Amino acid sequence: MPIETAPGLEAGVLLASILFCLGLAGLMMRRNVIFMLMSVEICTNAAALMFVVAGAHWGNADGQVMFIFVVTLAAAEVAIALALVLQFYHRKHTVDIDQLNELRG
Amino acid sequence: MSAQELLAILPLLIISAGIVILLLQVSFWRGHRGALATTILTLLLAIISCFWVTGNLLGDVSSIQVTALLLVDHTSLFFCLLLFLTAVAISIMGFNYLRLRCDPRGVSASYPEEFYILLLLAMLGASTLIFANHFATFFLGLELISLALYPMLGFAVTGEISPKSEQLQSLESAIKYLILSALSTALGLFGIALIYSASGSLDFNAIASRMTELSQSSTLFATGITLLLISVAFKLSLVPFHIWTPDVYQGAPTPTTALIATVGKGAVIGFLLRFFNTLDLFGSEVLIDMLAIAAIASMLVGNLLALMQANIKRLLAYSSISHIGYLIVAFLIGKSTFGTEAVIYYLVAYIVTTLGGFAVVGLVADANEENMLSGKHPQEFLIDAKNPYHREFYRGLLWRSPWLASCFAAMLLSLAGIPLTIGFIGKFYVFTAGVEGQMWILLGGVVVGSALGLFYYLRLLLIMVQRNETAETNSNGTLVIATSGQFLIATLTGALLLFGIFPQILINWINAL
Amino acid sequence: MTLLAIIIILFAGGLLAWLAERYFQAGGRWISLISLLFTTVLLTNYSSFITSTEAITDNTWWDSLKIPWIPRFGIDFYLAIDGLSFLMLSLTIAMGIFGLIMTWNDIQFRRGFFYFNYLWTLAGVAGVFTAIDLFLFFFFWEVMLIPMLFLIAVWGYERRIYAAIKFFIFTQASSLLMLIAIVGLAYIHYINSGQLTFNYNILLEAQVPSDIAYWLMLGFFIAFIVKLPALPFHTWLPDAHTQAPTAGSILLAAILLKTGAYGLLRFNLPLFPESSILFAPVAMTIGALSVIYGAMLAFAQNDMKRLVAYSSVSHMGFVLLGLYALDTIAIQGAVMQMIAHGLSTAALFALVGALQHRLHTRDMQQLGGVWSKLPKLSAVALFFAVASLGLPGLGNFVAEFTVLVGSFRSNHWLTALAAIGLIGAALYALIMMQRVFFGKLNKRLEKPIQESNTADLNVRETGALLVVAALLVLIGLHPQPIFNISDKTVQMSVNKIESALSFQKFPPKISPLQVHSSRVEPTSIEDNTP
Amino acid sequence: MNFIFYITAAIAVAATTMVIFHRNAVHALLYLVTSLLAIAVIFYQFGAPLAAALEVIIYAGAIMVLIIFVIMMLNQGDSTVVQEQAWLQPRTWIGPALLSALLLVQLILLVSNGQISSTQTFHYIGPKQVGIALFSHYVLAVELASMLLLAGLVGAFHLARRKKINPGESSNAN
Amino acid sequence: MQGLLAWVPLLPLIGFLTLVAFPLFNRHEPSQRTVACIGVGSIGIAALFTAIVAISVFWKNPSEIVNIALWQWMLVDNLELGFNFYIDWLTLVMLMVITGVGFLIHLYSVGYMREDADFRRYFAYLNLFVCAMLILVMADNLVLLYLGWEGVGLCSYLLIGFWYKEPANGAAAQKAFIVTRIGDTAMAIGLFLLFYEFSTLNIPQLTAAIDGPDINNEVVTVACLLLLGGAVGKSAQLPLQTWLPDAMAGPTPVSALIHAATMVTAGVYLIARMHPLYLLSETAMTTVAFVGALTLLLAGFSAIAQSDIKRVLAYSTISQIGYMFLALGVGAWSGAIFHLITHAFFKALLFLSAGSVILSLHHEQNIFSMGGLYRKIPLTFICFTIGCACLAALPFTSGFYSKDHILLSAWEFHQGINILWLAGILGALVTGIYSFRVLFLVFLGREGSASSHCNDANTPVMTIPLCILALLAMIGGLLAPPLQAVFGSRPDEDHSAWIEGVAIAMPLIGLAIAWKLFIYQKKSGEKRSSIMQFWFSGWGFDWLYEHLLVKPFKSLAKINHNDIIDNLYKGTAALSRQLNALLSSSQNGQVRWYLATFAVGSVLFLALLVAL
Repeated sequence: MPIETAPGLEAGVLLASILFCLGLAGLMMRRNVIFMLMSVEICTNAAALMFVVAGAHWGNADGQVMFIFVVTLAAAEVAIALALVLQFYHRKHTVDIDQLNELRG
Repeated sequence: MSAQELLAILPLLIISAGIVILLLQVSFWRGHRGALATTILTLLLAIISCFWVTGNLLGDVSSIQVTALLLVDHTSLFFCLLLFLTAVAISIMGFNYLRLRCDPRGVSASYPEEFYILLLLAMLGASTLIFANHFATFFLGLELISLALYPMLGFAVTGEISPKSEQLQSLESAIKYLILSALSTALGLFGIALIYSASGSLDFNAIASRMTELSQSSTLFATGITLLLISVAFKLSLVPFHIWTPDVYQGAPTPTTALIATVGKGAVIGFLLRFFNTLDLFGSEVLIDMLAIAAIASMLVGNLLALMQANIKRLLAYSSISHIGYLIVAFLIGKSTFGTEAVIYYLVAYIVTTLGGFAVVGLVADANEENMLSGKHPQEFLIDAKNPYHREFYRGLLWRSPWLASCFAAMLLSLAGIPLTIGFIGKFYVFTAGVEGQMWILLGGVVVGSALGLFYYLRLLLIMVQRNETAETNSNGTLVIATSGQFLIATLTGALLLFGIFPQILINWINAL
Repeated sequence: MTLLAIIIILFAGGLLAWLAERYFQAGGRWISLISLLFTTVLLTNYSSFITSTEAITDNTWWDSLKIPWIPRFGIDFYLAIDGLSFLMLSLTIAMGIFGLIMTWNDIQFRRGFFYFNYLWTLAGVAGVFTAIDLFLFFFFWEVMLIPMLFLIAVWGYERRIYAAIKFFIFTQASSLLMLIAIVGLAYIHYINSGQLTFNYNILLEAQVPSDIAYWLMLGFFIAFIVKLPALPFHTWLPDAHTQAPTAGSILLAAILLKTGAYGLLRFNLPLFPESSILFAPVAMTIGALSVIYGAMLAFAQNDMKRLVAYSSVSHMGFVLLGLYALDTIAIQGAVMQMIAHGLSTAALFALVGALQHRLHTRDMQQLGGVWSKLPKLSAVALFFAVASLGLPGLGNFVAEFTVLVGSFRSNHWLTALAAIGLIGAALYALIMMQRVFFGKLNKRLEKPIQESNTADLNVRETGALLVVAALLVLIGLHPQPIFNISDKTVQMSVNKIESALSFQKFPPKISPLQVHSSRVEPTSIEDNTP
Repeated sequence: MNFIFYITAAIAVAATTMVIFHRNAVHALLYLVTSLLAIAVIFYQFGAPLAAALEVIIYAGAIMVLIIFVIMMLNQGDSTVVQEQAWLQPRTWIGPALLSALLLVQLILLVSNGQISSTQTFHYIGPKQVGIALFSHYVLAVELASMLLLAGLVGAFHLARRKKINPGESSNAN
Repeated sequence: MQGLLAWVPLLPLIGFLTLVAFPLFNRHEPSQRTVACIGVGSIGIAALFTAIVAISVFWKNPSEIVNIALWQWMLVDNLELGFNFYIDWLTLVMLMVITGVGFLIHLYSVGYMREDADFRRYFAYLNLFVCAMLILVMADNLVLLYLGWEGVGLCSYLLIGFWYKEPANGAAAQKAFIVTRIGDTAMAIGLFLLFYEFSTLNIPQLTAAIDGPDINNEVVTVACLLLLGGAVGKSAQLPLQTWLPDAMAGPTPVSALIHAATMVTAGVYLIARMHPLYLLSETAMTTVAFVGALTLLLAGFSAIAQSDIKRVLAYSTISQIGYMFLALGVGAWSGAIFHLITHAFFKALLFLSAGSVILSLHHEQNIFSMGGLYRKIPLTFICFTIGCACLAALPFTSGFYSKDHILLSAWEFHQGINILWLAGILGALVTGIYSFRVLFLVFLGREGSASSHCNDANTPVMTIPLCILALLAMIGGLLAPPLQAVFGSRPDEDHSAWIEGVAIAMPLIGLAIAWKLFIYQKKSGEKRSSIMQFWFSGWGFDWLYEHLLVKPFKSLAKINHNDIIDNLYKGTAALSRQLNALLSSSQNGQVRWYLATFAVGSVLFLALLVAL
């Protein structure tokens, strides 16, 4: 069932790109690990958005299926990430990612 | 999905079943040895099933398509076999590592058994990735490896038995890898989405059928491929996406390091071979140029970084960067069977050697740890010579533990590509491939890189044969390595020498499978 | 089979020596000596070829052994021996025995491992001199380096690690270029003929487009002149020589350097005659400059071993000059120089080693007036110093003279330049004699001499040195047998070059298209093995 | 319809910008939820109601809540805002922002070069179609996704665990 | 009978080997008597053999040529060299001089060296020298000649530096070897050129080859000049003469044998041997003549200024060899050889006498410390006087005949007064001055500081050779060898009497001047006028070479002591280390930086895509 007058694929791609880049920017500029995780989610979400838009464009379900997988991944990843963040906070009593620089050189 | 299709993915099924069984086993009866046994059994069964599936691939049936998602063929089965064998080795390394650091009774809340579950999960991901013929399975396989790796990298965090510094480093490596890998995944996903936008399909075959149209019509597709390539390059730690490698390798428990360095890369290479072959991307000059630049940069930067490195795990990490660079040279000649053969041979060489290297490093550290736990030596990490991951710890090792040191020397020589070792034959393949492709600049890069590489391999090698100048350093004493570890190292060294001196055996296998 | 047996005995002897250390300390050197003597006995199998060089059939090789090794690449384990190989092999074993005897008591630390490395170096070199499959050649080329590396790095002097790594990186990096060239040659032959092989005999006939051949030739050339060593790749040599233990220096100088020269003669000239002709002026210039430069630097040194090392650079420059004169006499001279230099320099290193063993220094500023205390050693040193400066009647003279006579026919000025090196040789040899052996006894030496009750050369050392001296005299006065033995190999190279020259003069008509089709069409190396 | 798309897109971008620049974690998270809701609306517009629903339920619902949970567990107090202020100086964010902008420009350049016209029609793909695809075509992938979740579970289980008897350390961990 | 000739060089060699190998079989040093027997005996027998052959074979037939082929030395391509001997009258003359004079000097050495601990080493070297010298003169090809040529150079080096504990001796020895080596190298290049041109280095073949029709004269000239380079080096002629005065650091019998009688005349022999070649090139001949003329004058003047008795003799040797070169240059081949022989006699006599003086004065060599010694060592005085007379070519001495021959040839060469002849005449005057100067200063006049403790150190083994040599020096003029077969005979011409007169008068004038100037000279000698100082330093050649060649070379060597080329590699290594440091600093452990590099990498890859 085609939907009329929907915004173009290009618009979707643009939006996803903008969101992705915002996520990337957030990832690079925030020192708080929680914020970084949020930024990662923004990036992942941007990719997910692309899938759905492209799926709609081509009219097949693959896009949404991939969306579901991406969401699954995001959930599992966040679970592990948060567990690590907790351990990090317990040991270092900070959420500053810059404190995590013992390994270098 | 027919029975034939199901049987074709028997290795996957066996691994999955193994995971479930192990999960149940652990929930009812925790036991380190038991978990190890189940793991190894699962892996062995999977290996046997690989052979069995190969046996089915006779005559005109050279590959079996399992739904649209997976494709089983000779090359991928060989990769599977290789990685499963690697997993067996890693589980042995893991056993020795966990034996000392996890409390079997769980008093300090560190159970070793999860390691094996995660290992099998990673193997499932790896084999999925290898069989992948569809972006969904590619993505799931890749992420399965990553998700299993995060906790494995941070495995030492829980429990208080492992040394404090190890715990923190493990945590750090896990967080670093997680954040960077998540970004790379997102980028890769974005790339896949772009490819999907351009082609309307996630199936490699379907995309391949539209290739000519796609590559001419839009840059959307090319952008997607590039982003995907970046993501893959990250996993392969090609320069400039290599930067996580040393930190993660250093901080992680050594078996995990071995896993990430071998399985993590081997599976991706396997995927890349299939992906490039199916989509016939070797014709795309831009991609080839990108890979070539990344390869040269990897060889040079990897070796330059390793030059003055004193921490052996970091050193191996840097060297693995450069080795993947060499491998890409063989990869670039692409389509021909020779290219594939060269890539596989080099990969085998790389895996055997890297595994051996990390096995020695890990087992030496374990032996040292055991000495410390039994109170033979006080815990002093401040002195380099007391840090089991530091170069100085290996000073005069040949005189203290001749066999161990000889094996390690063989590994180092193999890494440096010296004859009598498998690394030499691998390098020979790279050179032959480079000559065949007439990629002189890349070959120049290989030569320069190898020359740089010699410096640090040799320095480590020569430190092992140095006489002890002072009695102080002598106190490290003899290192006694667990029997399973000895067996592992001996096997790897044996393979390294066997395939180095009689490469035809391995070549026959590669071509037969 | 004899060839294989020689190599296997050396490898096995090395392993045995290592293992024997556990049971009895002195086992290693006896096992080494026995293995070496055994190989000597095996070598006498070929005596019939020496005496009747003319009578053999047109088969170039005296003996060969071919076992398939890696059929995938058409690589065989293919050993063969001809006159040149025989000479080099004899030199290898002779100098192996010499080094062993001269340093009989020198090694205290981990003797077994030392002799393991010692024999493995020799085995590798023996392989290099007999391998006829290019891949196998490269294989041995590398194999000989590792034990040498250990010899330097474990038993060397102060800066051993630095020297060992430098030595290894130089030779290894350059040999990778050779590997590329070898593969390139085999690949081009494969494209042309569809047969993938690394067999030297077959590759001799390979048709290589001339500009590609030039690059391939350069690949070989660089690998070989690094080993030789010639300007500007010589700088590893002084360090390696200086830091190596005496036995290591002997092996390095007497044998390992020769592999480079051997490679040039065996591979570079016959495989790429046209390119060699084109390249000859450059190579000769390098050779002549090496002669002069090496001599000058030898003169400037304070370290005795460094002096001898730089003299090697100078001497090997003659080899390069002679080989690339592309003239029978000059090439024969180069072969002779390989042998003569092997003998004289090995003895000099042995003497420096003996001196250092007794006086604990090899710095010439700390030495002086040794003659009065160690007259025998000094007299022998005088002999070899004089040999090294090319005194007629000794082997080096015959070699240098024939090289120069021959090269003069191809290039007057470069030869004249190289001849100036003869003055340089006199300078450094005499300055060494003057600073070390003549003059008043250095005050710094009085203490060590009194303390250690320093003895002059003992019977073992004297015997070994005198045998080498006698050999040098023999070569100097009656070099003809050696010329005869190597004649066939040299003729083969020269014939190749001459036919290439005549080809250049009267080129067959080739359409311009063919001439420029130097970029070969890529073809994949398919697996043809069953 | 396009109008609504642009509005929601603008909201999503604005909310996301707020996320990355906001100093209070909880506020930022709320902005993120806003952004996700806006994207859900876009999904709906593109004829993907299932995706829209999942976006709201799983992303905005489950994942964000998980993060809020952790923020609360860490319970760093008001000092965090000040700290974030100190961490987020223009000096630190200008570089990453420029870099991201550069990437964006490149992406736009490459993507808008494409030949895909903006007037193309879109198709409605309902939950049914997705469900059929999931359990026919993608059944193996679904199984693998379950393994993915298992990995997440095992990993989180292992990593989050702490010493049982731990009198010295903070008790708010569990 | 001819086979005996092969033993002639072999005997000294055996002597040498026996002496050298002695400690191998015997723990103790051999007694002096044994050593002397071996050392002197071997030469003695060689001399005997030479005499036998000379009388039995050559006496009867002056154009006799003996070829002795020992073994094939080298046969490569067309380079064919045998270890063969070629003996004609020229060789025979040399053989007799070498073995004869050599034997006498060996004998003398037994006495002279009797107190030296290194007796055995001395005789070993000396025997080796004789062997090499014999090979030099007997060689039938130029390479074998070169063998002997270098061999004598080596022995000269060893014997000059015989007393090695004195660093100055070593330096002198080194100088001698290296300076001659420069000449030798020129000669070697000459050999290469000859081989290149004629495809043979065999002397008879070579002389046969140059009879051919199309001979490239330029090549011959260059080859001759290169050979001359060798001759000049070995015979201490300009410009390579500087080593000989310093070579006097060796024991005096050595100076007599090597640096007066035999080795230094090898250059003369070489040119005489190669005379067919030189005849083809006028340039070469002229060069030889002028080198000789110039050298004889320069060295003669230098001799006047010397204060060391041996240095005087050394300069006189240079000067006399200059005469021989002059003779060669004007084509008076037999004249040159004749002078060579007589010079060998009288110069050996002079040196041995000087040696006896030195020994008697306990190694005092400064002539200003001597004086009035004729009473204390009369025999030596007589011998020395005879020697000086010969040297100055007083009439009826052997030197007179030979020198006269040379002067006449020089006169003939250009048919009249010419520079060469004038130089010879002036040289004769100078010779007279310096030879009598040293005679007067040493033996006559007031006693010097060292004269007081003079003991006659002569033993019979020393006096016998002295006497024989004195006799030979007196009658040597009658022994003109029949060399026509070798050089071809030239018609004798009548000369105006005044030429002879001038030749006779010059030494006498010299004698008078010497008497006038030196007989009552104060025994200081330390203060010299600037011209004397200049002469004393040998016309500043040493200074010139020191600053022109030695110092630049040394400083160059010193600058490049650490091998500049190595810096290339050191630089590469340093660069690698720098890059390593740079790259390592990129691995700073900061996650946000890592993310940034990731972004940069992505940007770069995409940029590649955009660009392509």
